[in-house]
Amino acid sequence: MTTATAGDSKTEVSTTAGSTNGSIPDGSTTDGSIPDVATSDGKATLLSVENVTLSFGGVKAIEDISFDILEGEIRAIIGPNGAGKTSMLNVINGFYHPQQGTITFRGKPRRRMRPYEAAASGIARTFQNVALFKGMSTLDNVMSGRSLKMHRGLFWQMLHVGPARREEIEHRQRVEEIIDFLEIAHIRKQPVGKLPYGLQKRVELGRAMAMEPDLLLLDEPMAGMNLEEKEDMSRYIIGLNDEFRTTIALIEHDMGVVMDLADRVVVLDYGRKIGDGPPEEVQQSQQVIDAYLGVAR
Amino acid sequence: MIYREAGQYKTSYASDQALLPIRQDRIGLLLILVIAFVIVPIFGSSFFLGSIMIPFLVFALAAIGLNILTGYAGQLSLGTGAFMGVGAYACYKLTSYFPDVNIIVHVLVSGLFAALIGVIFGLPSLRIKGLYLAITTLAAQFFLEWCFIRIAWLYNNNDSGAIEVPRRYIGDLALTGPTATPVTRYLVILSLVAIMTLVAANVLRGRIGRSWMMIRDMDIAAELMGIRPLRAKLSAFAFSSYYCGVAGALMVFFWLGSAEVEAFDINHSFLILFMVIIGGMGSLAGCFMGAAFLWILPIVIRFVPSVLGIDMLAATTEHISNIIIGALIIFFLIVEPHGFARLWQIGKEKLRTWPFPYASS
Amino acid sequence: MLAIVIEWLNTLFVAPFVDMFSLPDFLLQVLWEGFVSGVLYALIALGFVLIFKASGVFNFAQGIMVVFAALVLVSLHAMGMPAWVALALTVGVMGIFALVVERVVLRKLVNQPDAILLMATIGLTLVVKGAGQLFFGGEPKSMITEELGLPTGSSDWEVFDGIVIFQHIDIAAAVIAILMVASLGVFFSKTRIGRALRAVADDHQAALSVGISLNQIWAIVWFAAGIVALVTGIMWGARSDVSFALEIIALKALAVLILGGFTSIPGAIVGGLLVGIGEKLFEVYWGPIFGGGVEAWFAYVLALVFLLFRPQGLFGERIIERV
Amino acid sequence: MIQALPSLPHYLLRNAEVHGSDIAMRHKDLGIWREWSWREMLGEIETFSLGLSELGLAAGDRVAIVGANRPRLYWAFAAIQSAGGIPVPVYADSVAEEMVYVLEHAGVRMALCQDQEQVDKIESVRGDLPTLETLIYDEPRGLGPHAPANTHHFAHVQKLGRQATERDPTRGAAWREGIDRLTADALCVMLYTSGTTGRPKGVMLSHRNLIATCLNANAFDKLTRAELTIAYLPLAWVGDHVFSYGQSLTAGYCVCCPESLDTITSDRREIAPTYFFAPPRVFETLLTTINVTMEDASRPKRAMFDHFIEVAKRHGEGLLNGESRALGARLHYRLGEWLVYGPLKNRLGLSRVRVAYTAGEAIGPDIFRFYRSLGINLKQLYGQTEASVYITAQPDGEIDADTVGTPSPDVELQIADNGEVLYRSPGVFIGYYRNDEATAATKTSEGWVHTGDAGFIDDRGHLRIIDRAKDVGKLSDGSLFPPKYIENKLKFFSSIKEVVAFGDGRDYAAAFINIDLVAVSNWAERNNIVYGSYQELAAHPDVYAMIAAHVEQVNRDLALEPRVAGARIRRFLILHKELDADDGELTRTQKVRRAFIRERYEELIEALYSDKEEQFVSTEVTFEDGRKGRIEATVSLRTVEFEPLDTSAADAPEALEIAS
Repeated sequence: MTTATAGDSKTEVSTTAGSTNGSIPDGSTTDGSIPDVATSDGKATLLSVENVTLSFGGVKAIEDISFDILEGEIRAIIGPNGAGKTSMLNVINGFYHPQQGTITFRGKPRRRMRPYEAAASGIARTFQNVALFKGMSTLDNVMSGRSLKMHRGLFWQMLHVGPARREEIEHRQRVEEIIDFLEIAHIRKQPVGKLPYGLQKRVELGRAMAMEPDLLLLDEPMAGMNLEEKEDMSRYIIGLNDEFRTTIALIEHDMGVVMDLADRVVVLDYGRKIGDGPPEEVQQSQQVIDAYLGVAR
Repeated sequence: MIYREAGQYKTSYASDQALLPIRQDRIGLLLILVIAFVIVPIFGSSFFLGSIMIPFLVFALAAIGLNILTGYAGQLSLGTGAFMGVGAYACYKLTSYFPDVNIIVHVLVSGLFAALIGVIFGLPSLRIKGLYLAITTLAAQFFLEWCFIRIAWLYNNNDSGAIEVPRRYIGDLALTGPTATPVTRYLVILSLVAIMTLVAANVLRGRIGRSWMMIRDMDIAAELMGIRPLRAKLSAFAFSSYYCGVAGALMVFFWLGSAEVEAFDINHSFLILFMVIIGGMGSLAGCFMGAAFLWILPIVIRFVPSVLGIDMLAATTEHISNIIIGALIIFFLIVEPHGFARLWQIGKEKLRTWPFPYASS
Repeated sequence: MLAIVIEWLNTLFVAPFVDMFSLPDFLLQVLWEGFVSGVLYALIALGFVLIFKASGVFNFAQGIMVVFAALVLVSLHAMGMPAWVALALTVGVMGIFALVVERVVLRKLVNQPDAILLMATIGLTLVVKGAGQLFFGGEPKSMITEELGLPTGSSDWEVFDGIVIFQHIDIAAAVIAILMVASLGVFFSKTRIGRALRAVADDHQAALSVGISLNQIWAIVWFAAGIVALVTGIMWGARSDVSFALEIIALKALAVLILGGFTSIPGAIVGGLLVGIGEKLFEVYWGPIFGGGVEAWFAYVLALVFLLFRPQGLFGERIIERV
Repeated sequence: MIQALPSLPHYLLRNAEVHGSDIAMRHKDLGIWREWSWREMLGEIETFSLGLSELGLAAGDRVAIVGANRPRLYWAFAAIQSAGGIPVPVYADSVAEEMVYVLEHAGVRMALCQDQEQVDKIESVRGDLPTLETLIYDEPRGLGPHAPANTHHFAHVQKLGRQATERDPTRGAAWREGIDRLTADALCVMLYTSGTTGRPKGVMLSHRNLIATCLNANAFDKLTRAELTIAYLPLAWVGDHVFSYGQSLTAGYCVCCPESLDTITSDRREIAPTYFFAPPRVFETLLTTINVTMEDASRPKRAMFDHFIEVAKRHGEGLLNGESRALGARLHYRLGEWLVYGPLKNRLGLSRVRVAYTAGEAIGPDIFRFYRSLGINLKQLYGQTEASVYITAQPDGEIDADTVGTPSPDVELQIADNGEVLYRSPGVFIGYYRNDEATAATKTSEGWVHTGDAGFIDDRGHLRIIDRAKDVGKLSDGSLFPPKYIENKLKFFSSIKEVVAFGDGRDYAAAFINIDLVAVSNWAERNNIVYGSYQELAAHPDVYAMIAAHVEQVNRDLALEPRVAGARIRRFLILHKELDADDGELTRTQKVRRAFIRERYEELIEALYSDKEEQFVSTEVTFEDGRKGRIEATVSLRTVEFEPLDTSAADAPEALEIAS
């Protein structure tokens, strides 16, 4: 049960940080006094980010940020452009390697991790500007999400009989369920390149779902969508969260959406954390408001 | 129009994922196979078999090899010729050491050596992308060419510096060497190519093939989906080089009969590349179309003058065909950058939706 | 066992250097030879860079353009024209060539992926090659060096109680190359068009704002590249002769570009020299160990090794991947 | 007539026994067509049926079935009937209020819903449904963690059934005995007619009703178990109930359920049904899409297409009716078959159709002929829920655009003095559920049923329907005014989607016109007419001009028919909004709710009978998401000129007299 204890300790550390940041808009001090919503219900910490700093050639993209994500919650990361939100995701799934700080996922701390290792450990992700495999059909794109779950070797693949075939079909079944869930059956066999933006976003979500991740990172899942599409997307995200019990961390600009979806919100500004807590609480924070209105720079 | 898909429904994923889900396609392929395996050997003149069909098949196979790497895995390669060479020399050494083992086995094994070399020169692909990668493959090309010349052991130290294909039999049927008939050689190659094409198709539609295309389309996303770039790329290099290697071995043993380093020079690398481009990146059918086009067109051009009764130096026609092919490549890139395969695809789509101009629903 | 290892280490890493310094004059000679061929590589690479900078096209045809230009010059002269007229005409031909390429190929392929454009230039290579062979025949020709008033003969330089031979044409080549690079530098920084070209390299809109259409710019750079090719052809021809074999050698420019980076003129020069000198040294001092002929691949392997450590080239800037 | 079994479940048992391994049902689910043989299907139905009993379903209990065409919903019919219950299919797209009326009126104890949407809908009105105890759903999505109280998944109910049999193995046998106890006259199903006026009525049909008509229909069109149909029409509609359930059971053929409504076309193509039913509307829209798509075809192809369609017009129907044609013509048509008709039918998924029916509305002669000329055996029938569909149908070879055929087997016809059509047949319903006076009003003591349609039998013995009997009115000058007749003539123009004609007791006939957005917007595109919204398009002068031309055309036709010549249209207007079921302007089966519209648009009607050039109107509308809002518009009106009739024509309508 080392992981569990580890997890707990992490919870404590990060949430105290969270709480203080939530209430006192300073962000650096750490007095573990006021326990906040995060710990009050007994959810275990899935991932915790501690004092992470990331910089490109001297330019600090992220500066000493700590927060945590609890199992089964929807965690929003918000902040004005250039706040370092996407960089944060890139750090979490190992695309960037922070100069300082540690990331603890499922109780296992790690420093440097290749993206595919992150994927293998159960972190999936969608992208701000859709990153689908343009040359493939919707079906194949979602199928590609199963890559980690398929193991048949070259030999069987070459013959495409027996195990390989069976495996392919098993996974097709699962993928079809996702396609059904996202209501993209009618574009199943179409190459994704030609699809309208909204649908592409949906396919990308499907691809991430296919990985059956423990933690799903969504980078502006609703960017550039019209109201109706946003509502659909929210529906899927919620469904995903409470039917598949998937933990979700999402970056979103539309405050309305965040309020509806998120259990807790982290606010970044210029690479620093300026708020952390339940949406309504965060909304009150003066510093957050300033950041959004571009005051106090 | 010829496509009548009404009433063709799939009741299992197996049938839905079949290589040719549409009945008419299956029939078409069957026809082609019958023609290739029965009609051609019976009616084909030895010139037609030996100088058109056999080379065509060899190049088609090599093109498949290159297409797997470039068209499916997105790794540009200018070293195809050299990898073919590896296969050829490997096969030559194998059959000199183990003359009693069936030559076809040797051909298939020699591919493995090509694969190995391919992997070695594929290693840099982890860090190097796109045009830059071309240089590594060029390095392979020239380095290997150099080896083929300098390492006399490869051609059993004979003075000609060429590899002479020995006589090899199955039972008392001559497979290789001067006594082997075009028909036999054609049928051997055809069978191998047919099987290997099927294998390639299978791999490409499975997990591994998908991982290649993922790397090709968006390597970053692929990595975040859990694909190990190195493994994916190297497997592509290995697989591709294997095909090139086998093609090379077939080229020497079942077509040329003897070969020197020139048979594997950079120009051949380019020829195969053109075949892939004109045929269509990322399409197996395209490999055959490209190979047919680029191999048969020059022959046709060579014949045109004599048909028109103009006497013209072989060299001249050579040059003219160069110009024409070059022009055609440009033309194709302008009208349809994705080659014959795409043209065929478009045509097929038209036929499927006929009389409608597109699928209205 | 150990003895053998030491033996090998010796032959690979000690003996060659011993040889070098045992015959310093010979070393100088080798270096000079390398330098000169390096200059020529640099010139070819220069052609690549010009076009790549301005149009993002990787012009595979640069090598064949060199051959073509030289052939045109030689053949025109062979028709009995005075050298200078022939030269002028050749320049004209290269101009027309540039226009045709722009009209017939580039304009049709605007905003296609780079790979496609590369393929197109490969196709172009075939056409030019075929045409060249058709009109001028495949066999090698000798360059009209004297007629062009280029120096011939050689002068010796006595040093380290030996002599180093300098072919005058080589010196001329070096000088002209330097002049050309200089003038290009001026052209790029001082003239309006030059600045426009630089702008295009950054983004196409900028160029339009300067008031020159992309098409014009392409035509211009291709013309410029044509001139460079002509000069290269003359120099190369003067040293050896004018033949299509050059086309393959021109591929080495690829290696040069890898070293120097695709967009940097100084890079092209340095890269060219590195390759030229490097391969001469390697051929002379290490070649024998491998049985000679290593020039054929040294450049590429060098580039390859280099790439592994610095994928963006000597002067290219670091690429930070974003998601 | 073949010896009939007493009940539909009996046929299920028979099929499972006689050809148990044949495919009974297909459903495109998760990308492929799942199949159930009759034997498997019987198994599914049995376990579900037993499960229902476990949940306390008793004989005579009503069970609502709400949702799209899904195998499980069809199985539910048999399962409920076998358990002695009465299935009550309900239109899935009806809004909560409509649904609550039906469920309440039928007093259902259980409801089977397709998915969360339906469950939620019913939950929202559960307060008004005291009798409703249990909900069952087919698709668990969105219901998993938080399904409301005593709501079960279909599979769970089946599990209950299986457990029951495990506990007590005799249950299976008992279940079959239960089926054997079903009698022919037992109530089989209750179908609520979406009455064009007033509340829906629950039509009670016995097993005998359905079996008799189904067997007759099968015999009439020689339907065997080799047929293949695709089920896509509302479950609650008698047509679907008969085609996809009754006839499938009795003839033993396979029914295929599409993946969803937006994939219907491709699904139809994949299945290529041999027996196909569609209301005229479907054939219309299909033809419109064909024409619209062909607009974009290359010139030569288009020319070729038009040419062969012409050829088909000339010879197609003749050949289909088995008339002889010159060899040249036959070859020409063959070529067309190869180049155009075949591929076209292939795209439409109609290549294997043996019998296709259309009914419910009059179909445009051109549309009707178009499909027949392609070699599709499209026929018309005339039917009613009260008759378990078949009243008349067109026998092969006697097909004609403007009749509805001869009386179906065992059906007697009679034309009342007022021109109303009456019939008597084994299919005649038991009565309306809990609505005796309505029953009495419709069904005479001798078992004759009032269709409410006016019509007459032509010299070839074919029935012609001109209009709803009660709607046939008179203009103030006494000349006959059959609105539907006029409306249909107008609706045959592809650019006109819906028409409401007025004139009873007025000085002249006038009409509301609804343009067909697809067709007109396309037309607008070609004539580069710019418009921002449906409203703008509808109000556009050019559109008015086009419609006016159509109206004049219709007037010319009417002028040729003495009986109705008086009813030529003098004034019309184009409505600013589409008539919509959600606004109560249409019925769920897309029929016009005349009375409702009359009051809703009163000021417009008055304007039609004034000499106003335009009229302001403001109407409340319901959007897809159920929100309400108002749209306002100033609708302009047009007067159409036509020369007066020569007096001889304008006398009383004799046709109706002839008929009676």
